[in-house]
Amino acid sequence: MGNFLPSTDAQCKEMLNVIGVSSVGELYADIPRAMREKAAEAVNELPKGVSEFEALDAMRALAKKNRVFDAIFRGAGAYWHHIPAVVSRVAAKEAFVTAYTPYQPEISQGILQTIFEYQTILCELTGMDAGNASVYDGATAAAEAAAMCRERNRTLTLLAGGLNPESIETVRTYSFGADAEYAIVPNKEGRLDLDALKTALNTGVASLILQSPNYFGVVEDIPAIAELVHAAGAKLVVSMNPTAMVLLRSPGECGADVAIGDGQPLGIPLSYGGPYLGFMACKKEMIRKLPGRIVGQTADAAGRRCFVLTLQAREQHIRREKASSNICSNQALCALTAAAYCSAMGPQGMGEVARACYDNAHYLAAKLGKIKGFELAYPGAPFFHEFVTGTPADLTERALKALGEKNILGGLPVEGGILWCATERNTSAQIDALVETVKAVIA
Amino acid sequence: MGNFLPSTDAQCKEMLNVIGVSSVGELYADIPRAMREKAAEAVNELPKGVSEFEALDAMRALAKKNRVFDAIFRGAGAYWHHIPAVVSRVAAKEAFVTAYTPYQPEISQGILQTIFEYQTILCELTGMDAGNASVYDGATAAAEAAAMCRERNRTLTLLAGGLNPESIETVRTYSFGADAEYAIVPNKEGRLDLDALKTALNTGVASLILQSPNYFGVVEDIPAIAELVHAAGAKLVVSMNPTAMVLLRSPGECGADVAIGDGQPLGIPLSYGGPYLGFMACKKEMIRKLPGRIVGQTADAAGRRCFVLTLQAREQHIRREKASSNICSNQALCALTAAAYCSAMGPQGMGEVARACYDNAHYLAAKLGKIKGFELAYPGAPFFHEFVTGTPADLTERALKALGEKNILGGLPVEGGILWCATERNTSAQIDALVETVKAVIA
Amino acid sequence: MKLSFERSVPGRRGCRAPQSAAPHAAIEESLLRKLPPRLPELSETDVSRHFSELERQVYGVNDGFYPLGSCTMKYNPAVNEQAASLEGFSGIHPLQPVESAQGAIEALVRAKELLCQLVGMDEMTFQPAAGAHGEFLGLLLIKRYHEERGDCARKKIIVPDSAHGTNPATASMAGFTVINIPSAQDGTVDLAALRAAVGPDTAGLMLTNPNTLGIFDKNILEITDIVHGAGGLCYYDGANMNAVMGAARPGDMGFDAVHLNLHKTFSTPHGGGGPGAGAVGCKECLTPYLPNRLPVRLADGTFGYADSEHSVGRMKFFCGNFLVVLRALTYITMLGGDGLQEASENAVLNANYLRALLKSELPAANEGFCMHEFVVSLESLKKETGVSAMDVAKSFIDAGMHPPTMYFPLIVHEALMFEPTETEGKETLDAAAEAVRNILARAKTEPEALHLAPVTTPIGRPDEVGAARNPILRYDFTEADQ
Amino acid sequence: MKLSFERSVPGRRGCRAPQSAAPHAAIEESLLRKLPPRLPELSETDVSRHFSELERQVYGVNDGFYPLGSCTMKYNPAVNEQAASLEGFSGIHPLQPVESAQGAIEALVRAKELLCQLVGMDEMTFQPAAGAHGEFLGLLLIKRYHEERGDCARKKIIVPDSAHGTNPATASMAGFTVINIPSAQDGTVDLAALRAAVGPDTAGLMLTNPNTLGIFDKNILEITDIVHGAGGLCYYDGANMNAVMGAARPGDMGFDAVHLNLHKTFSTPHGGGGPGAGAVGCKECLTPYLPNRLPVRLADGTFGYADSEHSVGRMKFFCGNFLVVLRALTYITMLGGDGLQEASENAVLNANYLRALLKSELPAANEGFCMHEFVVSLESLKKETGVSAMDVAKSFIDAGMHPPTMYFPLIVHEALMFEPTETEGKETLDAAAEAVRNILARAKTEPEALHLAPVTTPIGRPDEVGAARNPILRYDFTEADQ
Ligand SMILES: Cc1ncc(COP(=O)(O)O)c(C=O)c1O
Ligand SMILES: Cc1ncc(COP(=O)(O)O)c(C=O)c1O
Repeated sequence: MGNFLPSTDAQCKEMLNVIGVSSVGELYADIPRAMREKAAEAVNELPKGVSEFEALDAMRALAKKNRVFDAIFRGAGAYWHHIPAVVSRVAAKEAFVTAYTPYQPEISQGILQTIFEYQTILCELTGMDAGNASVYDGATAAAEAAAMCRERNRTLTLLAGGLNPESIETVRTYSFGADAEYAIVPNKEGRLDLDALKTALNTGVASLILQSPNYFGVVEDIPAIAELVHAAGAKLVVSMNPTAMVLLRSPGECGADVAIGDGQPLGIPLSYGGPYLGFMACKKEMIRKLPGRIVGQTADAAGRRCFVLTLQAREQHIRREKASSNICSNQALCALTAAAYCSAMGPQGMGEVARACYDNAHYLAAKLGKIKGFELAYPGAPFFHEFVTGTPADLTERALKALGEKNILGGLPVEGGILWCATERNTSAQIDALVETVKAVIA
Repeated sequence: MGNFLPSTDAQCKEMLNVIGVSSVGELYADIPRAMREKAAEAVNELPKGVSEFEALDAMRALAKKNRVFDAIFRGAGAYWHHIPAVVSRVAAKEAFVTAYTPYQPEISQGILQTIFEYQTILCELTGMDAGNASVYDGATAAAEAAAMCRERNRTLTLLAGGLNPESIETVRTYSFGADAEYAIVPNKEGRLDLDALKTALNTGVASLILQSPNYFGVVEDIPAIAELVHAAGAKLVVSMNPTAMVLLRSPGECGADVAIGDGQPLGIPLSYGGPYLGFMACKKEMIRKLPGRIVGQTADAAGRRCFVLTLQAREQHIRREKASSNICSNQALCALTAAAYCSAMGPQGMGEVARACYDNAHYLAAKLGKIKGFELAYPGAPFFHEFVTGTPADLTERALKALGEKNILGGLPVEGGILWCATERNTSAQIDALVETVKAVIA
Repeated sequence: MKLSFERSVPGRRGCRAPQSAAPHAAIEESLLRKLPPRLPELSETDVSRHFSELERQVYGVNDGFYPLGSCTMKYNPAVNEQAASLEGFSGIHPLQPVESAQGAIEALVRAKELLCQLVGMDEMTFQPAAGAHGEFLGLLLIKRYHEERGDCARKKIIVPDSAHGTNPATASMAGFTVINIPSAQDGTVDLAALRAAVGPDTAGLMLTNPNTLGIFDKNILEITDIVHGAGGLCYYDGANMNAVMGAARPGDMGFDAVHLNLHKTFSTPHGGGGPGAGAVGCKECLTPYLPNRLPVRLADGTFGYADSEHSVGRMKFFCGNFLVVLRALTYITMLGGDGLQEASENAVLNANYLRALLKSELPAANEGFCMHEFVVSLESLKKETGVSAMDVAKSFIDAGMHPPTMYFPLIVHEALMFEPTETEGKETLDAAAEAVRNILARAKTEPEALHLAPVTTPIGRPDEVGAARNPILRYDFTEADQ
Repeated sequence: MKLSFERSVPGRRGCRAPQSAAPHAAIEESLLRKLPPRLPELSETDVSRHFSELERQVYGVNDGFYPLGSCTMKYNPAVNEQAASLEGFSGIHPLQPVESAQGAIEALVRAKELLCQLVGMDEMTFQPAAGAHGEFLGLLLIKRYHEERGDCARKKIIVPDSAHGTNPATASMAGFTVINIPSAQDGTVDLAALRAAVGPDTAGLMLTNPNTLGIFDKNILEITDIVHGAGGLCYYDGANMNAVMGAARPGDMGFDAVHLNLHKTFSTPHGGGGPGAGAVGCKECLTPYLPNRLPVRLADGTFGYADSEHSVGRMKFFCGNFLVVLRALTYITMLGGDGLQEASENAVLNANYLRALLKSELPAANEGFCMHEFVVSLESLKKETGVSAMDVAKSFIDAGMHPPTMYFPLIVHEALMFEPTETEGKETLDAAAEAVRNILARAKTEPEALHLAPVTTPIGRPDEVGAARNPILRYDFTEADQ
């Protein structure tokens, strides 16, 4: 069924003839008969094929069962940004979409060069020396970073309390695999507790994974933390939202050894959580510890500049059980999308986006903060485009419900309140509507 | 404003230097000062530019003010078909979208070949010898056909009463331009009145423009009409829905001299009426009278097959006031879309669509026809996928309103009833829902 | 490359239609098609590859510089396409009730209000599908105007010899006699010739300003005065509006009707030759004759359509090329009045810059500055070296760019017409000038080589004469059977 | 071609952000970035052209045959992309309330039910983002299983030497010791070696069947029995599932867990290297350990998520690569059980046909029939002519096709691995065979020429050794300043 089997019956017959069998069944002779019959029965019980139109209609019906909010004030790892139309068009170009990993550089320069450009952009944003071609997402980037920082005698990974809880869970899962230890350094007033950090740092610590702005929106004092971590001989991994990097000091400027994060804000739609883009960049010294695909510049025999997958000696297809990571397929098209986004926006456009996020979030915080029950949880702490109001649970529920009725997705309920987010898409009209709605709930 | 002026201020200054002026204003020196000031004032009163996001949002807001029906049972010149995804993707390929008329064949073979393929497909569907690269739509195709059939002593155009009324109006407008006469041959019981035709045919008649299936859905007896028309020395122009051509005898098979129509059903979205695709094809003898762009096959000096715009001696850029038509820009991308549609569906797929249209419409007619007030207006007359029920005006209004409440777009109110249409997209569940709703109105 | 018919495999099938659950209905045998159409039989894989291969043989604006004069091949914002593909626009039926299409009609009304303001007209229709179609409507308006006033002797339309071919062709289609008047030495309208041409038989004048030489006719008010003085009306071919947004309004120049090529000035893509849209605006005197189904803002704030019993009639189905208008509206909304003005200014700047770069090598067809485009003549090059405008244009292809328009306007010999548009950066213009310089240098040293250009394309120059002499307009299936 | 940074013009600007109407908020100076990132400064025209030029230097499935073994480069229906771009899917937030995402969760549940049935598993998660990620989860399930049973000595994972590199790499990542076992002469698992390898320290076996040689291991039930008998579990690398849909279910082969590469078998596009999705299915014994946020059908007919306190934990953010799963669901819905079975049958047919065509020229690495792919060895060609598998692969490019996979699996010398997939027509396979024949003929007459292939591409073979020795991993801006 479907229009994806080009061979006609006549052609199939010819082909079988050339092979020297009379039916496809003969080709399956190695499969035990009972096993084949069972499999055939099983597919028989699946729904039959339908036309493209019917399949699409079924998907449309599912899509309609989801609510597309008119305004989204929720972040927590997934951000509602405008995606320039040219970016979507670039990312939909058929050859980009249908090619695979550029194993054959002669017919893949377009993809290789894009990744090289992406790596460069990533270095510029993070202030690092080298980046890889992507890992699955921000959470696995954290787990991979933990792994790349471990050394023979330093195996403990410290996780900042402000790290996205899903990242923490992911590092925990990977650590279970690696039989490695991890410990959480708690927060104090929304930021990493430096005293607790000092206590936690010992000679067994491989790295600290810090998020800034952290999960609660607060900008951490990365330089101070870097000093402590480095003094203890450990590595500092900083996870940062790429939009924030345009405005705030980059991980590199702040002394991080590895910068990681999720590139979703760079032109990738919300998509109910995926596919997104895990990015990783590091200082020169750590390049050969980076996992994943890496593209490098070289030349052909005629001296023409070109690009190839490089440093493959780190990878699974060469090193097998000794590889630095098992990653193979990654998020290449998302990396291409991010490169296109940064190219289409340019430094000015991205600066404007960052600034609008900052201003809108602060406007929202100022307005919300004045409402009883919506006071800022960490007043005075610097934040970028997310912040927490210390809202009690019952009020949280009522406020979010009231907003939902206006087709506004409010902030995320977290421990101790609501985690709000505003981006350049949240117009002040939307913010005002939100604030009015919340006020009405209180009244 | 907007990101479409690449020159930076510094570059502009350099450029002005090279030109030898100090401001762009000097370049406008030929424009009378008062005129310039008035124009500047006028643009000043226009809204200021906004970001892409805001512009798109404004368009989204407009789009939301339109109602997208869950099911459409209205045709009358615009048909609700499924468009294979691959067709939309092909039609969105950037070079196809952004190139212009292939004046430079060496870098336009992709477009030229597509049109050549389109012309061939058109000939196959219509049963004709040659087609042009498109005219604006089905209505202007009728007007152009009337013009191409006129001869020195034969200038009267007969229009069948079953021709789409908007086509009739268009021919009338063009005739006003050409200072040419036209006359309408009335229908009888939903089909062309052959006696009236006989009466109307005289030595001054240039052509009869006949639509079949006609506006009321009824299949005309084209061979019989062709005989009469030809006997009178006139030409027969047949307008036919391309979907119907796959199932029913083609204009060519029926003896038409010119076949025309609108190609919208071939993969072009409803789009509130446009852009659509006017097609024109004719017998060999009339090729040099065809208006519009035509692509022909030829070869380069090395003997490689290639394609070019040809027979340009008919056209405005060569012949100016003596040209056969003034058409310049046409509906090229729609022609490409139609070619992609026919290629993606193939003869089998198109046959299935035609058959599903036929079956669904007959199912609908059978069910509706049994409801009081919804009896078929032309019982026994053969039809394809449209038909008229002889519904009184007040009942029409109530039925359409009730359907609207179920988000179903019912048939079009026409003189004497409702003109219904069903396509392959109208599932029997939709048809049953329609019938139930109508029944409820009656009850 | 292969034609789709040559890729076809008998019995291979493409997209399936949904099976109808309705019972199979009978069809009278005599109505049935006898010969099935020989459409290509392809899989979706084949279709994807076929059109990918075809696209790779097309040069679009996305591939580089496209200075095709008179065609305004500006870069079209990608967002236009997104707006046009919103289901609320692409999925609605032209005959659905007005209440259910308020957004669509509002879009038309907004576009018309903005554009009327921009060009100084009172009313506008979007029914015409292209510039030429708009011209036709414009002349019908003029025809009806005179007719309704009983002024029936006005059968002549004056057209300067620099006009685009559609102008005279349109005048003929509208039943007028075309009076061609020669241009003055400097390329503008020869006022004396115009005065001599007008009279009681003058229905009107068709003019584009800036004209096809890229010159803004500084006598424009006098020109329109002369025509009006003789009782004629003035029609503005707006194809060159990209030069003068915010700088001059046709309405203020004295024109009574105008068409705008939305696919040129207002940035809707050209689609390999269309679809476009030829919005027609007019002054109040012509408003009653506009086509029916005129989108209007109603007193109650909703939107609807208005008819007039004086209308010249319908130009085509429904409301014109709606999605093209929508793209234009998106563009205008994004740019705003200020952005449109800047666009024109930069178009003029770019054209003058390129012209200045080329000045020493290529004599421009006229003195002074140009507007958004300019014409050069290669007549002396041709005489000296035998290298023609065509040769130079084809060599441009080998330099990786789309050639300028060749041999237009007809009044300039060996003409090349460059229209860089505002969306090109300085470096592109520099590269183009460099390419021209190289070509001209080669013209002197190896003229024969240029006769063979282009050499970097999949095919060389096609035999166009042969194509017209022995037209092959469709695939010949019998060929394949041999 | 130029890098975006080389196209950049200082001060040129791209897309604008909406200006915030909110008041400008103060920022502490010390928080501010000091050095602005040197991103490319481009206009939208530049962006469009840059990526158009880049796309023209990519060979995709839309350009022709792509028999890259082990990667299942089938044609991906365009409708998948349409479904994934519906706003109801692409525009929803992963943390929006379950009630407002019923369609999304239903999609996940449907996909899981269909796929479980197809592979004979009891439960499935879509959290892993790719095959390797799925393998990792699979081994963690096994690890937790043994742990929870207090069976803590099971630290070894058996992997045949024909396995994909991700298998051993994954086993290491999951904290296991890898026991590589050699394949039997015929490429299948050496039962004796397996028996020797298993024991009380065996955590499990990782196997793909058909294996990377394209052979269905007919002893599969014995194999899984041996492992189970020793107390280990069996993990199925489902990357080769495209061979056996409707013909054999991993569950019936005795496997306890499986990952499916949705981007291979289930037709979601490869995106130049990703994103994919590595759905992991398992038998009931492992279900409690699956990641939390498991999409489930609730008793009241609605959809939600289930957690388990035994879960090994989360693999990544949210619910995995949701839009990839959605594409797979679209595909499965369209094809249906019958279509999936036909797809596998045709994949097997195509592979055997191409193999048969090549048989006389190229010794297949094994006897008998193959499944959806096959491996040939060019060892003797290399010896005779000096022409390597690499040379032949690169020559394939000059014939207009994507090369097969080279030098994999590692156990075959000078290996080329062909996987034609079911979406190719006979004529494509014929052309590929013809191309191979021509290349082999040239290998005998002009071997040196093949060392230089490809010659029809914008670049020749890059210096990969130099690239790794002296890594240049980002653009050097100082270069440009010189
Ligand atoms: C000056 C001028 N007038 C009229 C036209 C005709 O416009 P269209 O091609 O849209 O019919 C053109 C387009 O080529 C033109 O350049
Ligand atoms: C046999 C086999 N196993 C596992 C994998 C890994 O899958 P992925 O690339 O999705 O991580 C691959 C893909 O290359 C494969 O071919």
